Amino acid sequence: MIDVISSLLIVSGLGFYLAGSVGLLRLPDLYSRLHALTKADNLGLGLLTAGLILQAQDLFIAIKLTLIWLAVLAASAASAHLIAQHARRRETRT
Amino acid sequence: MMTAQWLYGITGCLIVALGLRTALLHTLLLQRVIGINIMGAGVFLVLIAVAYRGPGEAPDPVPQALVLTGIVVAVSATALALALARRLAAEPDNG
Amino acid sequence: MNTTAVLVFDILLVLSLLSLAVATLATRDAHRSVILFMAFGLVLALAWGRLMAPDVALAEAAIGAGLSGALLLAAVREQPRQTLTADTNAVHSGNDAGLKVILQSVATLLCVGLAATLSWALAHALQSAPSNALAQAVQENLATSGVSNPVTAVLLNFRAYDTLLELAVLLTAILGIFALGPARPGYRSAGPVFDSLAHWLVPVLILTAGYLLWVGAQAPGGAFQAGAILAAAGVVLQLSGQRTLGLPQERTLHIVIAAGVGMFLLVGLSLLFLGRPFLGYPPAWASALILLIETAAMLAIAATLALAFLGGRPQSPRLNATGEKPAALSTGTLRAAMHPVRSGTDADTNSGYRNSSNEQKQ
Amino acid sequence: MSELLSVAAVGLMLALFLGLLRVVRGPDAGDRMLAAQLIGTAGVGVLLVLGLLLKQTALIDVALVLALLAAVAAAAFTGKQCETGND
Repeated sequence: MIDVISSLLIVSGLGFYLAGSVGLLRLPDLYSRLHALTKADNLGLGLLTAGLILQAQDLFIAIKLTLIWLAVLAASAASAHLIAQHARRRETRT
Repeated sequence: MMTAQWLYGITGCLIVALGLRTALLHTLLLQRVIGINIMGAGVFLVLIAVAYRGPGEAPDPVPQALVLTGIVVAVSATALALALARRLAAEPDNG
Repeated sequence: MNTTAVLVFDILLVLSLLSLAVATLATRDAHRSVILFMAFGLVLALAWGRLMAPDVALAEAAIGAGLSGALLLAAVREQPRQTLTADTNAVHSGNDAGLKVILQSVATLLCVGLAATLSWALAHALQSAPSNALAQAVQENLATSGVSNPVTAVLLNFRAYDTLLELAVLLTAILGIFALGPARPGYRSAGPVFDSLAHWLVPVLILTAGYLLWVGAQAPGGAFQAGAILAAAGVVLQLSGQRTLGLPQERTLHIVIAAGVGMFLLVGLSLLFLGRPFLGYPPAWASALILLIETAAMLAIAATLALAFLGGRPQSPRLNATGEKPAALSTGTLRAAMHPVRSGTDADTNSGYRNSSNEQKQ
Repeated sequence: MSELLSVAAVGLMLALFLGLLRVVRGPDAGDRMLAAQLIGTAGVGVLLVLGLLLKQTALIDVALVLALLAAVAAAAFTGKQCETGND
């Protein structure tokens, strides 16, 4: 049972990852790419870590996986903002 | 199992050649520094491929320690090279 | 484990590495090249993980994907693109086009030859039965080395000389950087989001460094990885407008930079004095001595790499004391500092002087 | 289960590879940096899966370091130097 849930989580996480990549490639400009990427990516990693936590028998590993997800969440929110800000600065300058 | 060794090892050889070519021929100073860095990465790849013993097997720790040393030396050499480039650009004759 | 899946994975990884290497080297835009190089470092860290080298992967993730990218970005950003990057052209422009083509093809041929020779050596190494003599020697002596992570055992016990000399290389590099000129101008905060990022990132980096240093005895980790991550914390502090990187000043700083080599020599010479071979730890003390050396080495590596990010000798606090905010040194002032005599003739330098003296008055 | 994990590793690697195309293609520095962030997150995923697949728990630490240093890289990318003045 746990295996099934975990597999489902991992597969759906993978789906979000691929959606993010396709979005990054197909969307027309930086700002829309930003939006596709950061949403899909965080959710993808979230679902993936959730699936992996069910697999890991170790509590310590489970805690570490959660921490990694939280770190990526905070970091990518901030860096997406910073990249957008950077692009905007350059746009207004020219 | 040993295909992995070949795959990564040959890639390392190619990357060494690519990096060296840039380090020798490129006209931009910064690109040369990056070229040397990439060449180093190729060497590391060869060494780690040789140390690899297959999945689940303990790899040879000696080349791994060598590569670890190499990475840190490479970054300090890069920093020195960048400082040299900066000084070079600040010289009025070259700036 | 599915062998086809593993093969596909390997091929994708190798292709990523090769295409990133080509793209990094082919572009003529330095800024683009640096970003591609950072991506290359990231993928390389995955390759180390795949090839069962987690110690190396940790160092690559910290240095290849982060620190050297930051160093290169700072170098690119500092000056208008042409000045830093153009002009090794002068070397080539004297020759006519024909000679240039010959030179290029000779160099390319040389590189192809090198790749072929390397591949031949690799084939030789892989086809002969893997010589496990060294690996076995490590395995047999691991119990007396004081640590249970074989890579740490090699670095800090069996081949401690190498590591001592590596730290000496780091020390030489930072002294060279100091000798080349003053540090580049500092940064100012890029807004509240940046600040809040720095607020949690710096403590987490420091905590991670401590964890990796401690865990290095039994599991992948150790002084190099920890030092690099600590240096990354220093870089973030510097980017958010802290001039001092949270480092001590002047004399204490010099002690920290020399701490790695110093602690190594101290331990080695004391052992020599006690009648042991140089750096031949007594098994009972080995793990404590290794931890001692690693802690000093971590601090030295972190200070060295963080200072390397400054790109020169840190300004003495006297310079900053006159202005209310950290003195903004333009490239002009850098030149002026380097050529006090010639500065009068150079219009660019003059304006640099004026700018900075205006700032001091305000 | 390890079947699924190895397929997941390949899928993540594919996502990473697609991101690479954007890094190489650009066109803007921001686009490249954004794609480098994607490579970072995909890399974290790959390392976590590999860690379980190869039974190397240390790769989880590598993933943590990679995630943190990707943030450092983004900070270095956007850092403002004093001399660039008032923009």
